[in-house]
Amino acid sequence: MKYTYYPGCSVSATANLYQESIDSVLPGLGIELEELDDWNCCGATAYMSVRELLSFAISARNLALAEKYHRDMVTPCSACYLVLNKTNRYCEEYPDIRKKVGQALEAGGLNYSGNIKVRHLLDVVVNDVEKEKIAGTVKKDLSALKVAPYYGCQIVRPEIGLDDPDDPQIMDELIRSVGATCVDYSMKTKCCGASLMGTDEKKALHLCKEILADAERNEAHCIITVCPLCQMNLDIYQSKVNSLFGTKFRIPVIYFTQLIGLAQGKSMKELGLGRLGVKISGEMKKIIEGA
Amino acid sequence: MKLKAGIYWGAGCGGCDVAVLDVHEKILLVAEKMDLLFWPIALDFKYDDVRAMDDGEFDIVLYNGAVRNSENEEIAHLLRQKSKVMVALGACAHLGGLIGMANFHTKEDLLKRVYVDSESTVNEEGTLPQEYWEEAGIPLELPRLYGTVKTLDQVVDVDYYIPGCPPVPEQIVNALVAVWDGNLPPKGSVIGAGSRTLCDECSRTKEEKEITEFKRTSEVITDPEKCLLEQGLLCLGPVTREGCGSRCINSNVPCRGCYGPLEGVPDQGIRMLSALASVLEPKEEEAIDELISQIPDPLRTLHRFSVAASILRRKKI
Amino acid sequence: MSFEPKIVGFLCNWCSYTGADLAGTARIKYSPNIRSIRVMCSGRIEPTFIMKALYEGADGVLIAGCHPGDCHYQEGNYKALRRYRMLKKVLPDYGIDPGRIRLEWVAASEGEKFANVVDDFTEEIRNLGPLGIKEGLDEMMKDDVIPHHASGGEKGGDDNEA
Amino acid sequence: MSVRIGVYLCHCGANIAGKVDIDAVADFARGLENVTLVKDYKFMCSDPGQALIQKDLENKLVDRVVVASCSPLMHENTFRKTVERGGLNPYLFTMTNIREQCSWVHIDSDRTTEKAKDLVAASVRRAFLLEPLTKKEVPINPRTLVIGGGIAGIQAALDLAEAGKEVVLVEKEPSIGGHMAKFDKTFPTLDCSACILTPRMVSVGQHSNIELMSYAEVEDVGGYVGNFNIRVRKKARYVDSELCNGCGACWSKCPSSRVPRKGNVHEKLSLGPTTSIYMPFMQAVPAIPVIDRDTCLYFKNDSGACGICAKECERGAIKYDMTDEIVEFEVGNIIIAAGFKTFDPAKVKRYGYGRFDNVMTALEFEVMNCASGSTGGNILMADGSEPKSIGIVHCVGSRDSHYNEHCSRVCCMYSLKYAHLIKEKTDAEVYQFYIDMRCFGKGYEEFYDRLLSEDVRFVRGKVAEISKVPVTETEEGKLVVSVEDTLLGTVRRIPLDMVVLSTGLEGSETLPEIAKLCSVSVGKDGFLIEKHPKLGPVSTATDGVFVVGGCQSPKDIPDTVAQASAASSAVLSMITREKIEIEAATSEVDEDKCSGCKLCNTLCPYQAVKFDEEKEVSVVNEALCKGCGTCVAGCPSGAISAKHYEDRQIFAEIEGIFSGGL
Repeated sequence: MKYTYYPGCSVSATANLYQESIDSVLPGLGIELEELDDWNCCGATAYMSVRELLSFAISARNLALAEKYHRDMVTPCSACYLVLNKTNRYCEEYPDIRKKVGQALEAGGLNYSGNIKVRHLLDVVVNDVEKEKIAGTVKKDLSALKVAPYYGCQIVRPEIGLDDPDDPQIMDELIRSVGATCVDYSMKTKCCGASLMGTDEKKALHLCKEILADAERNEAHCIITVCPLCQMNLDIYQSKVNSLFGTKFRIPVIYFTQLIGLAQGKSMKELGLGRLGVKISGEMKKIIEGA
Repeated sequence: MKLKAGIYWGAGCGGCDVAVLDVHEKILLVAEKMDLLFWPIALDFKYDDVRAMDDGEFDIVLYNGAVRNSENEEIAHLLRQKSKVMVALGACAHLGGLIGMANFHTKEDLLKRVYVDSESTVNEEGTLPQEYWEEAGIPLELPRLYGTVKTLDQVVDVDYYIPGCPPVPEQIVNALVAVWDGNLPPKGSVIGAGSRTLCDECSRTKEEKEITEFKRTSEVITDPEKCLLEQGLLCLGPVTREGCGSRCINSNVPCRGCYGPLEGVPDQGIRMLSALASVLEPKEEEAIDELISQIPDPLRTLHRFSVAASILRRKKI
Repeated sequence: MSFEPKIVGFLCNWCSYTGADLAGTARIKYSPNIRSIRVMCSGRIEPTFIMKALYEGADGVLIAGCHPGDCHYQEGNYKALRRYRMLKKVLPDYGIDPGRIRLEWVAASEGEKFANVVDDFTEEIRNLGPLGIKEGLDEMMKDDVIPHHASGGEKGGDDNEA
Repeated sequence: MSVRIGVYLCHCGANIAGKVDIDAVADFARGLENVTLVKDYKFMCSDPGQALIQKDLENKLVDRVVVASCSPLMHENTFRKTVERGGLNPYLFTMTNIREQCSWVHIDSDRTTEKAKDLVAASVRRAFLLEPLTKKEVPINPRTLVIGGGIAGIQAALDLAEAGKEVVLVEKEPSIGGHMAKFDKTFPTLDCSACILTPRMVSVGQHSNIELMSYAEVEDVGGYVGNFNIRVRKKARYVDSELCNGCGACWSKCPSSRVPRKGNVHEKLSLGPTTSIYMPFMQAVPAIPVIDRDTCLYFKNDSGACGICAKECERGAIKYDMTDEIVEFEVGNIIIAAGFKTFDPAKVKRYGYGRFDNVMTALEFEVMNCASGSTGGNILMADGSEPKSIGIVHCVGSRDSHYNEHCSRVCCMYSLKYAHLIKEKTDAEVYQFYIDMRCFGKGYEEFYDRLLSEDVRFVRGKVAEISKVPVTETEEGKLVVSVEDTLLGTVRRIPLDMVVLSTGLEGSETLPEIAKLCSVSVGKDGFLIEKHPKLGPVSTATDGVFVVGGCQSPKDIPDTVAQASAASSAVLSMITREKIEIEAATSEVDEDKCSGCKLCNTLCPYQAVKFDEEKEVSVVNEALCKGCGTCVAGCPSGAISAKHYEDRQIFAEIEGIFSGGL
């Protein structure tokens, strides 16, 4: 199975550990990614709220570039997934947006026809790869490992239709298919504050505190997520949450691809797990090494 | 005293005349009871012989073939004048038959197609047959080709109709027997056929109809037990008078409607259109249109034998 | 003066005829080119009626029934729709523009819609011009007679205008 | 004897004469074939106008009548009666609409007069071909079938039985009583539901005119108004109703249970005994237990392992080998009182029903409040402790474009009732989350005011989510309701011990099937469609079939009882008439022409034209036929004719329109 790969800016920079785990895990699952050449930033949700039309044009450029591959485009990042899908949808529903975006792209010698489907990496791993295939690659027994699936608020938006907006199960299934235990995590779709962390840190920290508190209450050893921004907010700022609210959270926040890697017996280093804000230690470390 | 009978061949294929011969040995019964005084295909009598007869001298005249040119019409009038009972024999005289299909075209198109465009013809100058021509002082005449094919009863008053293409030989004999026995149904009725449609005679099992697809005979191996319409074949049995013995249906081919409609049905083709459309399964417009598009040429299939007798009679040019 | 088309309407008793009456009670004016015949259900309207109307001199035929789902007899209008679609398919073979027949769903409360449909349809038929099936037929068959020289020369085709 | 047609033109004051030249039309009509008399009058529908026609008929001047005036929908019946009084068959008369579809709607009077002439010519030609018809009459069977034994069915059955008419009441549950039997109190009077319902149930059980078939379902409805033949399947109870006296020995010793053993208080809620052989509730009518096959040990994989109830029963009433019983009978009318079902809140994932304990539906809360219920009427949490704070969420599944758009009318009131019960039985805080308080009935608003004074906390806002995630200590272990309080303008998080979801009302599961059997239709909202929402709320488009109560639309008990009595009075009026006139203008098959192609059978939604196996032709059942004519237009052999709307009559009208008076 071959897809056009749209990495997005965070995966190639701050969240390169996500990329490392993708590179090490996906080939084993038969997923081949060919990076979209000359891709540009998708504008993310922030820019969309400032200059919508310009943001559509920028993200449509990627879609136009992807047309020559004639196949689905996959992105690991929730923000890119949301923005690229929204571009396709708005161009289809609002002819004048499409016309203006078309004019903009023509200036760059490109043509946007909107026939490229944009999918999230999680969707491809869970829906395109048979469960048995994933289970087949598992070498370590992680049944003792309790994992909290954190979807974030972007990939389960109703209009995209990837999964049930209130009670998604797609990542819960993945956890079970790699043999780990999935906890009943009520906060799985609550917002982590995203870019609010930069503008009103106190509010964002409060949101992150709730997400971490529910994980701790369910005795989860770690939280897995699909979005570089959620991972950063929950992992890097965990110490700030502790100092602000007096909590003592020590919950590692890793990517779902890293969990698969761990189950496949890959080394922490190879999966980029060495560079986490909250290191893997204590009981979780014992389980992983002991399995 | 022997009855005087005459058979004429108008615009038709001659199949009806052959049908008369097909009565085999019963022709002797006919010959015993009747003197055939006029039968251009079989006996050498001339028009003038008929003109010389008294009015109403023929006890019965069987006129087969439609009225397609001036000669057909002239002789139709002549025979009407000379006969007591005039019978329209066969689908062409009764409904216009296959000849009637010409009503979907203009006279000019037909002549051009036959005498100029037909594949095996070389006719650069495009010469067409003329009604009147003199060659070396000798007048040559051809009857005038009409622009519209007419049924016999659109030209003369017809006493009875024997339907079918061709009519079943026995039915012709039954009709003749009925004439010389004198017990004839009211004037203008169809004889030599049933009073119900083919479904009555047809032995296939019939269930409630709901058509989801149309097929052509070549596309389906039909179940000999089941009604053909229910198998997606456009069978005109429900709208066609019985009497032919289901010759087509019994050989797994849908009825084409040659025996014509029942009493009180003014237009066979449009009546079948109404019945057929009513039992199409889809309810939305697009799905209905898609289903209808599966019939290659609905109007000419429904009006194969009866366009000349339909309400509109011909294509509006 | 401009051609005044003659339109025959077949209205179903429960919805479209009542709707037409409502246009009356509301005194909504519309073109007088339509003459309507009341039937109990649009399912009662046979294509034969439509052909008969076209033959007798109608330039356009309007069929009106209840909106799908509202039929007083539950499904009559679906049959009307199916017959209408098939008739529309075959009319061109008769040399008749399918635009000359039109099916409209008119509810008992849609007096205004009925008036608009009649006006709109009248204009449409006015553009299509007169149909004149009967005259056309007589015109077409005018020269279908026995030619004067066919039988012995003097007796001509003109005296047997049967 | 030739036909003599009389044409009567109406001026209708200036309504017609103002635009149509009546005299011109009259002269024109005199010239029409077979027209022997033409008259015009200012108001044909007035008594003197009608007298004109009646006198001409009595003097035998005419034997067909054409009235050119207003729409037949207006006065066709009036003039039919006039013609009948004149001694002529009422169907030898036809109307020409030269007002609503002529004088009122056109501007140019010449062209309007031309149109009037064409229409009169059409009517005259139609009149020439009219045939006399007689209205058929069909006897009405005085027995009535009532489907559904809730309060609606009970009320209708009692009304009819009290009037001395036989009733068959079919109820699919083991006992009648419907939803009302599950209530503790009823709003707004707080009457004890059992106290006001049980007497009526008992009188149904004992009434000589009511044959009660409980634990039974209607399987087939054939025939037509006045003569429906019904087939009912009486499911096997495994208890012989003749022998059993309801002593209870059997369920007192029954070892297995029909409610989950280890479940918490809310999961084990039930009214009657929880054993596998059980009585639905103590005041059940008929007071006969029934065996729940799924949990009964005897029937479990047919082991026959147990048999205790049979041993315990001195009267030998327990019979394991009982089988379903099929009963067939005839009735004249059918009253459908199939009731409603409540919305399944599990669909609204955000409310956590089925995922969190202590989130319960309204019906479960009702059962918990019943004194004869498993909690003895005490309001308890799932773990059995007493709740300190309870929330009641309105409009769950109602007034919501994702689920049901309709308002279920009763939830606001029963929610108020719950608040009162909670305040009365416990000292818990009560929150009501509502969009609008709809207290429309008699005494309803007063009940609402009373609750306001019992310091129930009303929060106007639609509840967004119920979650278990505490943010503050006070939310620890609680159900946290997050709701936007539209009056305060803020989003609030309210921690509660228990939440009751006031679920809306929907048509019951069996409704679509019952609708199909009785050939009535189900609307988009899932309820049965009445003949007319305002003027025919309990009758339906199918004569002889009535709909009452929750199956027609959500309603409270007073409206349900009112509808039940309305339907029973309509049925009584049919029964007392003993006969019912059947539409005369139905279809008719000419059996000499019909060739049995069965094409027409598919076309009739009323199954009025059916293939007759002996005659091998299709036959029209005149009583079922509504006269729509769809089969007539579809019959390929032209064997079916539509009386009063025959093909030749319509052809004549078409020819008349274009005859221009020739």
